Amino acid sequence: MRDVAVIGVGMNKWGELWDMSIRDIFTEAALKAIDDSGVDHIDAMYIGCMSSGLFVGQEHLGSLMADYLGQGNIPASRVESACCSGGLAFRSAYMDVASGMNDIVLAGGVEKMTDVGGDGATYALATAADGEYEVYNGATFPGLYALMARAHMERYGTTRKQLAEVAVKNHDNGSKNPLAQFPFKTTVDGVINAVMVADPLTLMDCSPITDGAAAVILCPADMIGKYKNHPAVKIIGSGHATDSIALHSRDDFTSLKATEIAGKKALQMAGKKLSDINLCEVHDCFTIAEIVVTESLGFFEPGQGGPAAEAGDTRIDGKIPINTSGGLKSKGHPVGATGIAQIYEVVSQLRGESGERQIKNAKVGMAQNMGGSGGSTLVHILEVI
Amino acid sequence: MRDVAVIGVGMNKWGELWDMSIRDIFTEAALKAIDDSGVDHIDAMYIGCMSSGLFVGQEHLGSLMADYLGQGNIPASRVESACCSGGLAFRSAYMDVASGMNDIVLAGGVEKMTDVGGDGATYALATAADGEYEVYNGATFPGLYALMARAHMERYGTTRKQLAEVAVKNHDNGSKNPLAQFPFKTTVDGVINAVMVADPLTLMDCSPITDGAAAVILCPADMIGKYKNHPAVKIIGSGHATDSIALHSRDDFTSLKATEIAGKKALQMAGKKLSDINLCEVHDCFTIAEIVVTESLGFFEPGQGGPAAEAGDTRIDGKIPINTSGGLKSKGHPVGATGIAQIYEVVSQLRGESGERQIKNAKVGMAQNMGGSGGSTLVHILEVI
Amino acid sequence: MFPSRYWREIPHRYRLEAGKCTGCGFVAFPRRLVCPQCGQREFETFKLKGEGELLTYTVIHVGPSAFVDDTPYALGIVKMDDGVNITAQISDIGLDNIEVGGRYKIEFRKIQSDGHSGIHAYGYKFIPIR
Amino acid sequence: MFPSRYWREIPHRYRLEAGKCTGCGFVAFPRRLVCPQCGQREFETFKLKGEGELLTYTVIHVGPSAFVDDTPYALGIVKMDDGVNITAQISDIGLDNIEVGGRYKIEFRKIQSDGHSGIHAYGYKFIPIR
Ligand SMILES: [Zn+2]
Ligand SMILES: [Zn+2]
Repeated sequence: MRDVAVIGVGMNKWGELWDMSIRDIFTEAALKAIDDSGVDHIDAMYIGCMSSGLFVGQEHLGSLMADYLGQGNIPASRVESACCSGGLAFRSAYMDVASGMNDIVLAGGVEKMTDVGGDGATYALATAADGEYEVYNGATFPGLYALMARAHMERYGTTRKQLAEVAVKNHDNGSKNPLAQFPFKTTVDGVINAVMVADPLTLMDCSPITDGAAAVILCPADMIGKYKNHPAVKIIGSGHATDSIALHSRDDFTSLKATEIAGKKALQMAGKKLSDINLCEVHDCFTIAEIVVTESLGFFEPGQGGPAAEAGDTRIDGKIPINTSGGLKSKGHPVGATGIAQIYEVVSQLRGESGERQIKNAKVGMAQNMGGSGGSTLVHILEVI
Repeated sequence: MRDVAVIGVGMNKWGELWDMSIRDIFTEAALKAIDDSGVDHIDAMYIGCMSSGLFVGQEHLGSLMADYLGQGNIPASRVESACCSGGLAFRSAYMDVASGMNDIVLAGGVEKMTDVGGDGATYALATAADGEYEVYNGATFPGLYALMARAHMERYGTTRKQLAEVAVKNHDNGSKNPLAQFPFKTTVDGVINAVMVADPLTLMDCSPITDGAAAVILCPADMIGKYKNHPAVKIIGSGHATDSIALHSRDDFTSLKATEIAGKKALQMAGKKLSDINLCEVHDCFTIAEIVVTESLGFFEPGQGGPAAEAGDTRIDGKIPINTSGGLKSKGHPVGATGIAQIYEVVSQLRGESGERQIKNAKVGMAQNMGGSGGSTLVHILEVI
Repeated sequence: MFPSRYWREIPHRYRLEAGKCTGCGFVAFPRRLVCPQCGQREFETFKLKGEGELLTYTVIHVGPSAFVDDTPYALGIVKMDDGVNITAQISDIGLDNIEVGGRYKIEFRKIQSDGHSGIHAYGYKFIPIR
Repeated sequence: MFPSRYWREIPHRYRLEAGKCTGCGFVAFPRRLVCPQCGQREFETFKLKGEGELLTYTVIHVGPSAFVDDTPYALGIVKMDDGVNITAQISDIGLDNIEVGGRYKIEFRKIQSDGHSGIHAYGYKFIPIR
C-alpha cells in the first residue's frame, strides 16, 4: 500500500441553508478543499451521504456531483453507512490512492436535511436502525441512545449532570468555530432543563438537523512536495468495523464493540498507542455517545467517561481534548458530512490552523465516526509530517 | 496493486420475492457465493444497492447485512451509483483487495423493488435522473431512453424492428437461464405490439421490476491455490467514468461517453484489444441501451448496433455474444444487483459452467454496468487462468 | 407502511415465531438463514414463551408521526427467558413505575395507525407481570 | 413535493435565469458555482430568450402519479438559441405533429399537481412557433 497524505480541506458554514440545493452545498465545500490543496484537477471522488433519496428525492450523487464540480468524466462514487458515510468516503478514497488506482482523490460528505420537515427527517434518520424490529415498534434515534444512557447510568452510576457536561464543553468549543451551526454557549442547567426528547435525554443532549458539506483532498505521500500550502498530514491508521444493526442484539448496551474494534485496528496499523493521540473527534450524536465512545476507544476505563467529562479531562486544555470543533452537538450534524468534517478538524489542528480553539503541540489526531446506534464505525489516525 | 481473482459466485432466482425481506434476499445470494468459493470466512464486504431507503425504508445495509450474514464485526460498506451500484461494489471490493487492506472480500448487490407499488418504484428509480430539471418536468426512465432511441433513429436510421431484435435475442438467452425472472421467449411482433410506455419503446423494450441479489468472492491471485473448486478467473481491467446526470446536458444523445471512457480504461488496463473479448454483458435496461452501448464500447461502428442486432451478430453463436445471461430484459433488473449478476455470468461462462447457454472457448469476458441515463458506468474485464 | 412487508413479518409479530439453530441452540428473532454463533444454516421453528426481564428503557416524548398520539410512551429492551432480546413499547404501567430488572410478558397489541386511511398495524408490547 | 426546494428553483423555472461564465461564455442552466468548460467561478445572470430547436422527443404513455392525468404527453429536449439544452413537456400541438427540428418557444405553465391537497407546481413547457 502506498502512503497517503491529506493536502487540502474545505467546509462551508453549516446550518439551515434554505437557499442552497444539495448540489451547490457539496460543490462549495469541494471547491474550498481544492483551493486549499492547490491541485488543478482531481482524478476521482468519493461522496458520503446517508440518504439523499429520502431527504431530497435524489440518488446518483456520483454523477450529479462530478457534473456540478466540473471535473469532466472522472470516476465518482457515493458511499453510505448511515451517519458514518463521511468516514466511509474518507476510507474509500484512502484505499483508492493507497492501491495505486488514482493519485489526486477527493473525499467529501454532504447532507441536505431541511428540505423535509421534522417528521420527514425523523423517518429518514430512523432508516439507520432496524426498520422491522426497532423502528416499527416506535424506536427513534434519541430513544435508542436513551436506552444506552439508562443502561450506563444503572451500571456505572453515570449522572444526568455528567451527560450535560459533554454538551456544555462541546458548545464551548463550538463557540470558537466560525463554521459551527450553533456557536452559542450553554450551561449544565440549560441542558438538563431543555425540552425532554427521550428520557433521560433532552433536546440539548441531541445533535441538530443540519445542511452542510465538507471535503478533503488526498494524494500519495511522495507527491506532497508539489503541494506545500500547509504542513502535510499523513493518514497512518484506518479501522472499520460493524456491529448488529439492532441495539438489542448486542450483549452489552454500555459499550460500542464496532468502535472498540475499529479503534484498535487503526492504532495497530498506525503503530501508535492511545497515549500518542493528542486530540480526538468523536461521534457525539448524543451526549451519552461521547461518553461511551471515549470509553470504548480506551481513553477512559468503562464507567469513567462521565466522571472524566465532569472533571474537564476532555476540554481543549484537558488530558485528551475531545471534539475541539464543537462536535456534532454544536457544529451541527449533516449526517453524511460529519465524518469528513472530523477529518477537517483533525487536519486543521495538526497544521496549527485552528485559531482560538488550537491545542498545543498537536502531532497525532484521531477521528471516530459512527453509524446508527453503533452498527458501523470508522476510526482514522493522522499525523503531521 | 495486487492481482485479484474471483473465486466464488452466487445468485438466487430472481422475480417477485414476496415472502423474502431484503436481508434474506441478500444473505441467500451471499451464502451461495461463499459456498461456491469454499472460503470459511470473509474479511470485508461491499454491497451495491440503489435505494433501499426509498424501496424498503431501510438504509445502513453494511451493518444490516454483515449482521445477518453472521460474519462478525467485519468492515461492510454500501455503495451506490444508481443502476450500476453493483458494478461499483465490484470495483470497490477489487480495490480493497488490490490495495492489500483485506484478502477475502465479498462484493454483492441487492434490490427489493416490489414492496412498493409501481408508482413508488417509478419515483425511486427516477432519483437516478436529475430531479429538478428532468423528473420535475415529467421525465421517466423509459422516457429518457426513448429520447435516445428517437435521436438514434433520426441520425442512423435505426429501426423499430432492430430494437425489438434485442429483446427477442435476450429472451432467447434468458430462456436458458434457470435464474431468470422472465425466461419466456418472444418475437419481434410481440415486442412491437406490446403496450406503449414511451414512444417508441413498448413494455417489451423495458427491463422489469425485480427482487434479487447476487454476490461474488474476491481474493489475491496468489491465494487462489487454496480455493480450486473451479477454474480461477482474474480481474484484468476496471474502468469507471461519469457523465452529466441530465441527458440534455450532453453533446450527443446517440452515444454514451461514460461507457466509451470506462471501456477504454478497462481495455488499456487489461492490455487487451476489443477483438480479444469473447463475450460481453451490457446494461440493456432498455433495448436501445444495448444498441448504443455496443456502439460506445466499440464492438460496432456508430449506427451499426441496430443492423448488427438484426443480423444476429450478438447472439450466443454470433460474432460477439452480448448478454448470454438474458440481460436485464429477461433475467430481471433488481438495480443494485445487476452489476454483480453480470460478473456472475461472465465468470460462469469463463469457467465453462453456463450449461445450455455456454459459449465456446470463452477466455476473456467483459461486463458493462450503467447508472441513470448513462451518468455513470463501470466496465470490468475478466480472464480465465 | 409497506403492505407486503407487513404481511411477511406476521409470523414474528403475531405469533412470536423465532428460529432455533439445530447446531448450537442459538435463538434468532427474527429467523435467520445462517447462525451468527456457529455458522450452521438449519433452524427449527421455536415459539418464544414471551416472558423476561427489562434491561433498559426510555420514555419517548418526541415521537415519529405514526406514534404522535401515543407520546409520551415507554420503550424498552427485554431479555426473554428464551435467550433473545426484544425491543418494544412498555404498556399497562405508569411511566414512573417502570424499573430496570422488572418482569414483563409479551402481549399482542395495536402498534401504530398509518396515514390518512388509518389502517392499524399490530404487533407485540411488554406488559408488566405483577 | 419539497416546498423549500420548489421555492429555491423559482428563478430558473419562472424567470428562465441562467448563468453566463464571465471567462468563456458558457451558459449554465441552472446556474453553477464553477464553469465545466473553463473552470472559472464567476457568472453573470443571463435570462434565456427561450426559443430553440427540438433535438429529440418522446410521447410518454405511462407516467408518474403526479402526471397520470396528463398521459399521453410529449417530452422533448430543445437546444435553445442561447446555447443550452432544456428538457420539458411539449404542449399546444397534436402528438402526431411533433417533429425533430421543429422550432419551439418556452412558456410558463402548470407542470404538476401534488398529492391530496392538489397544490399546483409551475414551470416551463415548449410551445410550437408557427
Ligand atoms: Zn448455531
Ligand atoms: Zn467558462
